[in-house]
Amino acid sequence: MLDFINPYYLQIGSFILINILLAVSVYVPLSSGQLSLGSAGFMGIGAYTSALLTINFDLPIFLGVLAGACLAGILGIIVGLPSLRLTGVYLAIATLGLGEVIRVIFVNWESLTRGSIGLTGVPQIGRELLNLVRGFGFEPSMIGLKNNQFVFLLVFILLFLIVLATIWFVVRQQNSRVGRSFSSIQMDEKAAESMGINIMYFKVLSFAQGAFLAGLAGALFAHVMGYISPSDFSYHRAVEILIFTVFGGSEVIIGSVFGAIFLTLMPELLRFVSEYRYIIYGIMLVILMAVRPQGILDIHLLGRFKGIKRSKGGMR
Amino acid sequence: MLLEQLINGITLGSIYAIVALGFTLVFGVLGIINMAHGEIFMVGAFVGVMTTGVLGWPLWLAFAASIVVTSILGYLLERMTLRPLRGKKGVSHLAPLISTIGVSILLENLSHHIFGAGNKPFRTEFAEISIEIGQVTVYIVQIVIFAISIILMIGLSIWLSKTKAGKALRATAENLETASILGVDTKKIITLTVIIASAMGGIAGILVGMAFNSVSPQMGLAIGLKGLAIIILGGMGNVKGAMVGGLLLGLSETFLVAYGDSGYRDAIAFIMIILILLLRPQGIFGSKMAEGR
Amino acid sequence: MVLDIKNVSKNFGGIHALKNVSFSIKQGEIYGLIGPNGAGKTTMFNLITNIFEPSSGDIIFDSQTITGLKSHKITEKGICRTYQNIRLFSQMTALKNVMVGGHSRSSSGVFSSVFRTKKQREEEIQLNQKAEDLLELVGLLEHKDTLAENLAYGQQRRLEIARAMASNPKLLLLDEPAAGMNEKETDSLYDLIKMIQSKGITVLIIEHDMPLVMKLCDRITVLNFGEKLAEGTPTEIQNNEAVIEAYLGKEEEYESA
Amino acid sequence: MDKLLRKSFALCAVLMLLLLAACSGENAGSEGATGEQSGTLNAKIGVVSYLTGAGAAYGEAITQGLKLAQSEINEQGEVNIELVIEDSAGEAEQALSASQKLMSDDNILAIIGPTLSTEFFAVAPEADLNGITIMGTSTTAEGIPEIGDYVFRNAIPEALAIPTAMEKAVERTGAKKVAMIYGNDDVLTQSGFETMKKTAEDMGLEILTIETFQKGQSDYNAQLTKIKNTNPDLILASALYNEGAVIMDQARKMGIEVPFVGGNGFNSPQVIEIAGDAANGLIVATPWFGESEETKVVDFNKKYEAEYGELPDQFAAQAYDALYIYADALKRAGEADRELFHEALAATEDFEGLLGNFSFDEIGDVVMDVKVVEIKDGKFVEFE
Repeated sequence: MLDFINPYYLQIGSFILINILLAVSVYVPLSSGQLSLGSAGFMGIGAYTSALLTINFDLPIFLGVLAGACLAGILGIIVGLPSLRLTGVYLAIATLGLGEVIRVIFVNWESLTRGSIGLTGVPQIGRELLNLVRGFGFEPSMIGLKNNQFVFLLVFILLFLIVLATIWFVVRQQNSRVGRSFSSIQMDEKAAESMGINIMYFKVLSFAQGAFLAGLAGALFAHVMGYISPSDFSYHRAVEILIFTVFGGSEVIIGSVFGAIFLTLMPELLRFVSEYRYIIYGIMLVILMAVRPQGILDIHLLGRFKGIKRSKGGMR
Repeated sequence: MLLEQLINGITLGSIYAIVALGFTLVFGVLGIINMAHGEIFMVGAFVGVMTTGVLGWPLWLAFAASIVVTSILGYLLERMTLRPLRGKKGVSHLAPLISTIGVSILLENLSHHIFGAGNKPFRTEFAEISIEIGQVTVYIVQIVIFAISIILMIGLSIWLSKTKAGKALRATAENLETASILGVDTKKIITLTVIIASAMGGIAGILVGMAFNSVSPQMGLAIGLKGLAIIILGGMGNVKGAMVGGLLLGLSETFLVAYGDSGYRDAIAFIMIILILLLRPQGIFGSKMAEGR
Repeated sequence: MVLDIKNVSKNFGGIHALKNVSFSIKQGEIYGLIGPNGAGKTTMFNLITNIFEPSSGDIIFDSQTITGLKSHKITEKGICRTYQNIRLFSQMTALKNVMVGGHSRSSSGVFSSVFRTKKQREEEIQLNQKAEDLLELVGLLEHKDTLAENLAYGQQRRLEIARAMASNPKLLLLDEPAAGMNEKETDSLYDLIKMIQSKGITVLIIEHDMPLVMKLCDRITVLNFGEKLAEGTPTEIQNNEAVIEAYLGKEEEYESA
Repeated sequence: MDKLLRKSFALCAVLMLLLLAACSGENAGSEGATGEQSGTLNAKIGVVSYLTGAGAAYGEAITQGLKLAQSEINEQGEVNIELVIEDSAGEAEQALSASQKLMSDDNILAIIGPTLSTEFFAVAPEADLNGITIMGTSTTAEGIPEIGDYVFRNAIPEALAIPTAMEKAVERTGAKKVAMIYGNDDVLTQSGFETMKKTAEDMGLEILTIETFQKGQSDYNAQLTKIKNTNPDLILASALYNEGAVIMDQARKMGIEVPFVGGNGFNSPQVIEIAGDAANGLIVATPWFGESEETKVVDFNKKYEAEYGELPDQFAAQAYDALYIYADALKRAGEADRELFHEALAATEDFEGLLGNFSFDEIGDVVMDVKVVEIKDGKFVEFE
């Protein structure tokens, strides 16, 4: 049974969980009608902030991660505020530009980021946790696990809890006054405003939440990988994240979760898929938009799945 | 040095401008940002490489081949990815954006598989001809590129304002429904627009191949993103804006390299658009407010 | 006076959509705004709710100038509207639409929503109750879980009124509520608006259905080419020379509109 | 509503488990026959390589080189090596997952790869921590063997190649002033640039200007015009051959006639393919000189071409040598044991491979002589 705790599976599992966070970071702004192509940039901000703080100032990882996510969130507010004058495609292009600018800064600010060589020796969550529990006199062998099994298991569980908390947060928020405001803005911004909704506030709120989540995912990514470089946060990453959400279903949060799981596992399982992965992605986007623009999962399908009558816009 | 850099900047800027014209035409009529335009441009360049390099065709034939292939691509793009989304209930305005991103990924990676990842040389005798003006060497290709971009801009403006098809096009851009009531065959006009825009991408592709002797699958993304920045800079759907924006970007990139830090070259385009979006969202020549379409 | 329109003008790039228009609405009355297409009626609504700012002039609501206030602030002050071309949140259920309407009369934010504080839960229950009451008022309670886009046309118009009512407006702006309705539906709309009036809510209505306007309104302003042509009770308007002239010959157009 | 969520989440969790279980299926079948039987030493070597995506050509050359070496080694009979090849698609995450897969298989003796330095930086610390020997065959960036005890490479680091090339070039041309250009968004070219700059400073050369370029760029005229106006005696270009060839082409067109000195990434027959005559005057240091007339090189070329229908490049050659180095260490270890193997490998000295005499230094980096070659009349020739 303990053989099942295989570092390889746990590693893939951890990446899936991080990708879920990223997909949700696109989903949240989208739920108020804002398409952000800057998630790779925000992810990079989170990753670099946390990595630099923990490397240079020996900050505990969890503080670093928090700082990274917050900085990304704050940048989200700073960018979100003026971007509100932009709607639809303009916002998408502006955020795409922002992501590129952030990456170029990582490449050029060599004294801080070591440029394209990247940051090595980023403290890894698993090992720090192991040292922590060892401090309490606990050894993995006490429960019959090897050190690295234990480390990967811890990381996986930790990420799982974070993802669970995030989804819980988003769902609760959605089924409330805040969530209703998001979706009303998404459906008809002008009408939403004349219903007394402060568009500015709610748009920045959802945009910044997306940025925060992307930053969080980025910071966790840095501490799982142990090494980051600017090429981890390129335009292709942003598109990949977008595809998680759009493929899985952009109208329901479970769609992001499904998209991230399915599309992360697919190339692992099917080698030939890996070879043609991007070609498949491309074709998939075109077909999806034409046939099923809301993605694989939507509220109707979910309803049918569970035998629940489609009585609620609740998951929206 | 100043003069040489000026020539470099104008050459680069002219190419940017031609790419941006394609973007702006599609946006002007359809209100769609065609994210695949850069990749169509790249395919055009590869057609040039293949016809001149492998098949040994003369340059004018390569131009023709490239225009034909990119026009077909444009037609397919409109037919398979844009038309199914048009007028469909419940399709958000983001759908065409995402759909064309799909096409761009597809074309880029297809080219990887077909042509390989590396740079392909583009050898034509024509690209070797140069003239000396004082200390400065000017290649005929550079002059041709500038001339073509100007001709395309003027031609497009005249075509839009003077000809019947152009007027129909503008009517379509104004309002799809009204135009169709007025008896404009909007379907035909839209298809025509996408085809013309794509063909211009093909022309730009060959020009880049000739000027810089390098064609690779990644160049579509790099130049496509610049073209995008330019139409925001110049004003969406504005022909003059695309031209001026292109030259402006080409010159500022060149002069940043010449007198500043070449590492930030790729960032200028985006810093420019972020600034312009904040200060004057309608672009330099735009008149309409940046409403989401 | 609930609403005072003072010398309001609006230019769109040289075109005068409204020229120096003034009128005032008293508490509790149903006030009509009529005129040919392009007379500037909807523009007037857009100015009151500040979708555009007037080029000149003042709009005073409850003795406060509201010119230049943000749209959502105006809703908070107590003005809410419907749209000529129905703007419901089409993918939301009828109930949710009305609950969104109650936005400005509720307050829970992210924290209280996520942690479901006691206050938040009570607020949700209240809001839900209020929305159901309003749906009942407009006769849509049985459709509360239907997506707005799946409702019939007349039902959508009534849902829009319910949504606007959820913001507890003092002044309700209705933009052609009877458009596309049959006679029976128009009759029940009449009853609905009268009922709204009986709750002490002032109503400003744009409508092309003249019999309905004449029956419903206490007073009327007629706009023509952005200018005020006449003001008065329905009887006065019906007998006004200028109005008759403006409408004559255009009669047919109105019937078909 | 929460109920719906919980159900959906449970569904996803189940889905994930199922898929994971499916992954485990393919693993279960491959038990390694590790151990000695009839005098041959059996060992499984894990390979992580860039096999799909933009740079798949590198990974292909590497695996082809490895497979050729494998069949030769197994034919000789002393050791029998099985290669377990995993794809990294050029992405650090996938490389890490793939190596994790290899490392968690107890039968894997050691690892070769991954291909890119960015991937290697992510994978090597993990291998080092798990006590599994890992060797890069194409990872030339700074700081690779320094990662840990178990980390080696046989790829010539830029720190070895570039100074040699620069010294010889300066010696012949008598250059005093140099201009530099490099790709600043690539780990290889940036690390190559740092070496170049340091060497230039050590050699007392005057650096006139430093220019950068980025991936996907096709216009280098602005940078080159600037360089031209500083009138350098020599241009130091840390570029991959793809961009480097285009840079040379545009430079020659502009009338820049001085030689270029490049790093290892600039060394490819493709340069001549792309730039034609403009490629003349490129000076690079390389462990691999395909035109060499040494018998072992000619033989290798022949065998490789017979097998794969194309001539080998340096990546194939280095990978080929790498497996021989592993086999040699395995023989000396006498047993397919991770620890013994590691010790034996670290002790590699004066190994005579395809590329010449090879040893590891104390941290696991390369000690060998490099050749300096230049392009003359459209051909690579040894630099004199």
